[in-house]
Amino acid sequence: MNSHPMTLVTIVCEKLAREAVTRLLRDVGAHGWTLWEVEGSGAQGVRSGDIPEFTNIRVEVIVPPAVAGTLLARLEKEFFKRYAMIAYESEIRVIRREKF
Amino acid sequence: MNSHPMTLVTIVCEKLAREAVTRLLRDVGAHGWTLWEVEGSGAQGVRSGDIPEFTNIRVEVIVPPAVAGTLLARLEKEFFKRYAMIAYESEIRVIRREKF
Amino acid sequence: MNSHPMTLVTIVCEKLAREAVTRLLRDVGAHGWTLWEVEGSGAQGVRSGDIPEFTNIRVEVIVPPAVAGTLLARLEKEFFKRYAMIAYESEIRVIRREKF
Amino acid sequence: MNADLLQALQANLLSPALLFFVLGIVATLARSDLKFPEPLYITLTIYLLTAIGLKGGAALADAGFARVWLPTLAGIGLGIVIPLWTYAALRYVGRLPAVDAAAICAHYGSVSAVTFIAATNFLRQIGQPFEDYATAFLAVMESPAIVVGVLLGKFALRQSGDAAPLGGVIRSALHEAVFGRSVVLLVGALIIGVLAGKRGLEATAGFFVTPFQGVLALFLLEMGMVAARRFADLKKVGAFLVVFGIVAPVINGVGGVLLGDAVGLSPGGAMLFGTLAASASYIAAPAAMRLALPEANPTYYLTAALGITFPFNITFGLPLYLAVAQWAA
Amino acid sequence: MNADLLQALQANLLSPALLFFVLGIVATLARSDLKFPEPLYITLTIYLLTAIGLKGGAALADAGFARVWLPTLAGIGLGIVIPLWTYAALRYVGRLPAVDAAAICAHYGSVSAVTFIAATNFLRQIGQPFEDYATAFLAVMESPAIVVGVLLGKFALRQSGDAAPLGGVIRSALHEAVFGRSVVLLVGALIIGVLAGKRGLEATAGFFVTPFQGVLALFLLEMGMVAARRFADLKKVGAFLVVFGIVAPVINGVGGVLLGDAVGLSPGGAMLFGTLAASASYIAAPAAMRLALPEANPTYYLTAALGITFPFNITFGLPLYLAVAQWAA
Amino acid sequence: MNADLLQALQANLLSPALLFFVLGIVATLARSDLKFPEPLYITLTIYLLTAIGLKGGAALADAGFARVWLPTLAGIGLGIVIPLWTYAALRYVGRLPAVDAAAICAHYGSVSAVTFIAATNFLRQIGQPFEDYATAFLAVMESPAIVVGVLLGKFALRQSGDAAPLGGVIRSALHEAVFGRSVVLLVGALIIGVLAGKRGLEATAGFFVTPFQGVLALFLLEMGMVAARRFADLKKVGAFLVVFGIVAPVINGVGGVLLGDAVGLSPGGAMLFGTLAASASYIAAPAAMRLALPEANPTYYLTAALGITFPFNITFGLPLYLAVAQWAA
Ligand SMILES: Nc1ncnc2c1ncn2[C@@H]1O[C@H](COP(=O)(O)O)[C@@H](O)[C@H]1O
Ligand SMILES: Nc1ncnc2c1ncn2[C@@H]1O[C@H](COP(=O)(O)O)[C@@H](O)[C@H]1O
Ligand SMILES: Nc1ncnc2c1ncn2[C@@H]1O[C@H](COP(=O)(O)O)[C@@H](O)[C@H]1O
Ligand code: NA
Ligand code: NA
Ligand code: NA
Repeated sequence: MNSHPMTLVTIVCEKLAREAVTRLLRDVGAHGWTLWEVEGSGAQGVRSGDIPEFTNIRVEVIVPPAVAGTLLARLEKEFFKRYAMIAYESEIRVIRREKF
Repeated sequence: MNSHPMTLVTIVCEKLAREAVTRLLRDVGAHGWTLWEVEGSGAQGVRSGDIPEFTNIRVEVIVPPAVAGTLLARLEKEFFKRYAMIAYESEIRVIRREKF
Repeated sequence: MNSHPMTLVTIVCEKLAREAVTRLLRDVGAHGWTLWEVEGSGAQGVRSGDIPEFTNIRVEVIVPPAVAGTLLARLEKEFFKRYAMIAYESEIRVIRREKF
Repeated sequence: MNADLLQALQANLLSPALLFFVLGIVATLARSDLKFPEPLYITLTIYLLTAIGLKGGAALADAGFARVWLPTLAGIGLGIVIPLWTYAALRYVGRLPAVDAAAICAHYGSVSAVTFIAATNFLRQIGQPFEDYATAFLAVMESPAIVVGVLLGKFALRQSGDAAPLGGVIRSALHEAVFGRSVVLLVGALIIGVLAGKRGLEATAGFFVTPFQGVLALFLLEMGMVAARRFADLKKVGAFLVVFGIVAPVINGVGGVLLGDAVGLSPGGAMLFGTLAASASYIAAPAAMRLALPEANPTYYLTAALGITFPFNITFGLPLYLAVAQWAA
Repeated sequence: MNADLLQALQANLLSPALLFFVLGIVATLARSDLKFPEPLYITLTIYLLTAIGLKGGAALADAGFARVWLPTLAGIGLGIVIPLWTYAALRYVGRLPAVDAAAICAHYGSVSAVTFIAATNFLRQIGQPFEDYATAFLAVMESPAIVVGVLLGKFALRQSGDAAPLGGVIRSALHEAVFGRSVVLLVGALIIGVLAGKRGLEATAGFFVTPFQGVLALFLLEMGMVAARRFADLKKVGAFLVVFGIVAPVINGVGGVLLGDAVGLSPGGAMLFGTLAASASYIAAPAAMRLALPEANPTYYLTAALGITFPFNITFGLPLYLAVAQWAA
Repeated sequence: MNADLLQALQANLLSPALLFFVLGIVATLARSDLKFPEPLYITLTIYLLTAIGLKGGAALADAGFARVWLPTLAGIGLGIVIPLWTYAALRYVGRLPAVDAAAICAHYGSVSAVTFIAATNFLRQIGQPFEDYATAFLAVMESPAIVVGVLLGKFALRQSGDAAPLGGVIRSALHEAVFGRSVVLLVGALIIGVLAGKRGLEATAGFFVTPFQGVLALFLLEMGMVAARRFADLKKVGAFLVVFGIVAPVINGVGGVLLGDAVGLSPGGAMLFGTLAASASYIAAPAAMRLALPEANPTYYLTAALGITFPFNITFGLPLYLAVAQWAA
């Protein structure tokens, strides 16, 4: 069994940005994503997770390193000043390189 | 304080595979796991998270590197063609090496 | 676009420890956190996630490496023997270094 | 009869429950962001199953087992015969892979509680009496077909060389069929209904009876969304399965009605019996298949059961089965 | 009238619904760990919207469209006029950035279903009759102001050099305004109410009518917590917006009552009409703004709508609008 | 009395609520995949607490405080005495570590709202009248024992050298005891009941009264599963705690009944008073202990309160306490 390096990009943002974020993921060519609701606290206050206006989502997407770069650059340019949001990348290893 | 390298294996799969997956974790000798429900989109379509048939779970398990290898190999051999699923490994550092 | 190394500390613990943990995060100087509920299995049995007494939370906090050290040290000293809990750190890369 | 059928059809299609189902379909096709959270779906399921279980149990205690054993046996018989003939049709007419045919036939042999509930709702609405203990048939017809389907699938896999140990899988499928959440809730509530009797039901009627029809309407809103999401997969499953998803319930439904009539049920009861035969499981069966036959492609059985047969049954099927039952009586 | 107003105020403030709202505020200010899970919030929203939709639809079928078209048109008119004048006030008196003024005015031109429901609850409690089909006004007044607000905001952004293509954004805001979950539920249930009529409503009344007032009380407990959490942001939004959050609903409310009276509504109906005008959306509008005007700061509009106007309306506003309606009649 | 006891026992064990509790136990022991989502559990808790609070408050307004202050004081007294004697028993007979004894005694001195509700349900079922304002005793008995337990535990930790500052911990335990979600809901609803009175209760009765018994049944299904999951830990906690989990409630229950009788309650009211004394908290107390005494092992107190005492009380305890109350009267 061989595992291959790939990049995991994680986005935590307000739920109301959901459509904009998943559209962006499609745009940059991601083959899938995983998403769930979370509570959070940050520069823009506590997001308590009890009504949709004050809930965050956490989106994870596995992409080749180059795509990760594009994705983060577009997040920085188009999203960071508009939405309550953080994003980061980390190195992971997957089995089926061709899937991502 | 010393922290020790360990491997985190993450599995995202359809909820109906839950029993099969946790049984496998026991089999390969993991001492614990953490699990929650997520939505997802991938090769096998959108999993909308509103009814159990169309929900994903995300399972995380911390194991020594060797166990991670076995686990991923068995996932590839026995699970990947049967279930909607992805799995990957990443490096983390823990405090209590003996716990995992 | 430049991304900067930062440390992600992940804590999985019983929900009833929530206040104690978020207070500690404030104490060590974290600027934010992300949190959600999970099920788990570990040395202290299965935590089934159906009533608050038997639910876990998973807390993620992004901090500079030095703060991560302090945080883990205090978790080890003050929390590990009192609560059902695990904690680990991993390396990530963020865009806005100054935010964390 | 024709005029009756039309009238019944209209009464069904203009009931709040059906209209909410249509609203769910429309919302999904219009890409609305409306979505039920999973805990709400699970709560509604728990409510509906315990409510019909309780009512059925109290009716069962009233009727006595003497009047119930024959149709119950007939129901179990259907649960064995339906998967066998549908397997043959799927395999040899539809040319589906054996394991997929096995998984699908388990769904059609098993039953859909929500379809059954919609049927009782429909009968109540048009004032057609029926045996309240019919819930007992629902309870016994959930599992047999699942076991038959798993056995068919496992034998097929054997022949194609997959020598997985049969015992364990059968045991876990049986466990799922007997202790899966829908069976536990339904059978458990049925037994509670028998033990607590009419008095117990009355004490809890403000929760399990009064709001029942409204809760069903809300649930069908969600089911409309779930069904409509499968529409996108209709192309993937092919024309045969689409046709099968309508023809099979009609055959099973008419056969079920006639059998129900033969074992002595009233027209309303025979109609419910036929509805059970016509309905395809989409809770217990998919769970059991993912456990015991993960090789089968879920797109096939979920799309057929949820995207075709369920909508067909609750719109056109119900009035049709009633018309047959009234004609047979 | 003065004594009446006091009495009405007392009846409102001592109703279980209002007291639960206050309990929610107290719990939050006392830092209790009480919290509603989001699925419960969503469930309550779904329930309240479908329930008033159904009732309103059945009443609409009863009243006939002839009696409804004029006030409906008037409602749409308000949905266009209110955002225009409030935009001007926010921009030129309050000196808010154009995009924030646009986002806020959309909230005040649109409507809050929960405020409307609290108003019907209040009228029912004090025995004041009203037109049940008023829900139709609620339905048509949700969207126009959102479209106006987005247009105002986009033109402002244009002038400040942001040349994003307008078409796509308008289209998605329109889609949100027409197929957003609150509109789909309300309009869908309204149509179902029209189609299923009184008989359909009766069948499901055990769920959609009987428990309604209690569910509202529980929901207001949650809304009290949500509103109180915004109190911390009152300082951030500045004195002007705090004053605006009380003065704007009074002006809109009184104007709405008079317009309602002018188009022929009963005092109860005119009061509901005024309440709609006075209320500020906090479900549909924020969602549309985050989609179409993400540059606007949500702290402004959420704090104003949820933290000031909503509490003001359901405590002091309702009796006030009724007093005006009774005086005008 | 013996025949009465048997009859009462049977009425209790065959009520839907109890049967659902047993179903929950069976489902868990049979390893069914049935599970309530946490939001449903929280929703049911919120509902049950507000519903009994409202009813109790309305009854309180009716009865007047003159009739309530004496039993209320007696209840607070019990909340102080019970943790003291149970601490001594656990520490010196059971030889448990001091901090564990302190945590457990807090649970037994505090009260279980669900046990109380099951008791009112039982009395209503067998037609035994009782003081509806007994909910007020439930409200005041939740917190005192928690404070006593935390103090005992902290003194013990001090002596063993842990010199954590006491003030902060006491303050946060007090805060939890007064503003924890169960206390806020119960006391809040009680006050709302007093303020809104009978008229307010009637307006919301379709939600807070009509479905109440059925909701309780559903909740006990979940509680059966929760309790049964603790059975696996019975071995871990040792024989002493198992015996304690049955003997302590019997002693507290009988003592409570006699005290209730002495302060002038009717047999039904004295039985409820005894049930409160007998019951062990499993919502407020565990939360407070994890906050203020995290050194105590939760397996001990959760297993004793949830796995032993709760099932014992709602099955055999209730009829027993009633029998004592009838004998004492
Ligand atoms: N340092 C951090 N660690 C973990 N999550 C964070 C951190 N800062 C912000 N977040 C998450 O990102 C969301 C948006 O952040 P912000 O825009 O800073 O309010 C917050 O609600 C948190 O969920
Ligand atoms: N590239 C990806 N990034 C993140 N999650 C993914 C990705 N691809 C698939 N997934 C997750 O894995 C699940 C199963 O994937 P699949 O088998 O491709 O349908 C999906 O529902 C997603 O939750
Ligand atoms: N090896 C592991 N991998 C992933 N999660 C774990 C592991 N061990 C423990 N956990 C999580 O940490 C929680 C507390 O662990 P414990 O204190 O060992 O019971 C468990 O309920 C799990 O959610
Ligand atoms: Na069938
Ligand atoms: Na308005
Ligand atoms: Na007690």
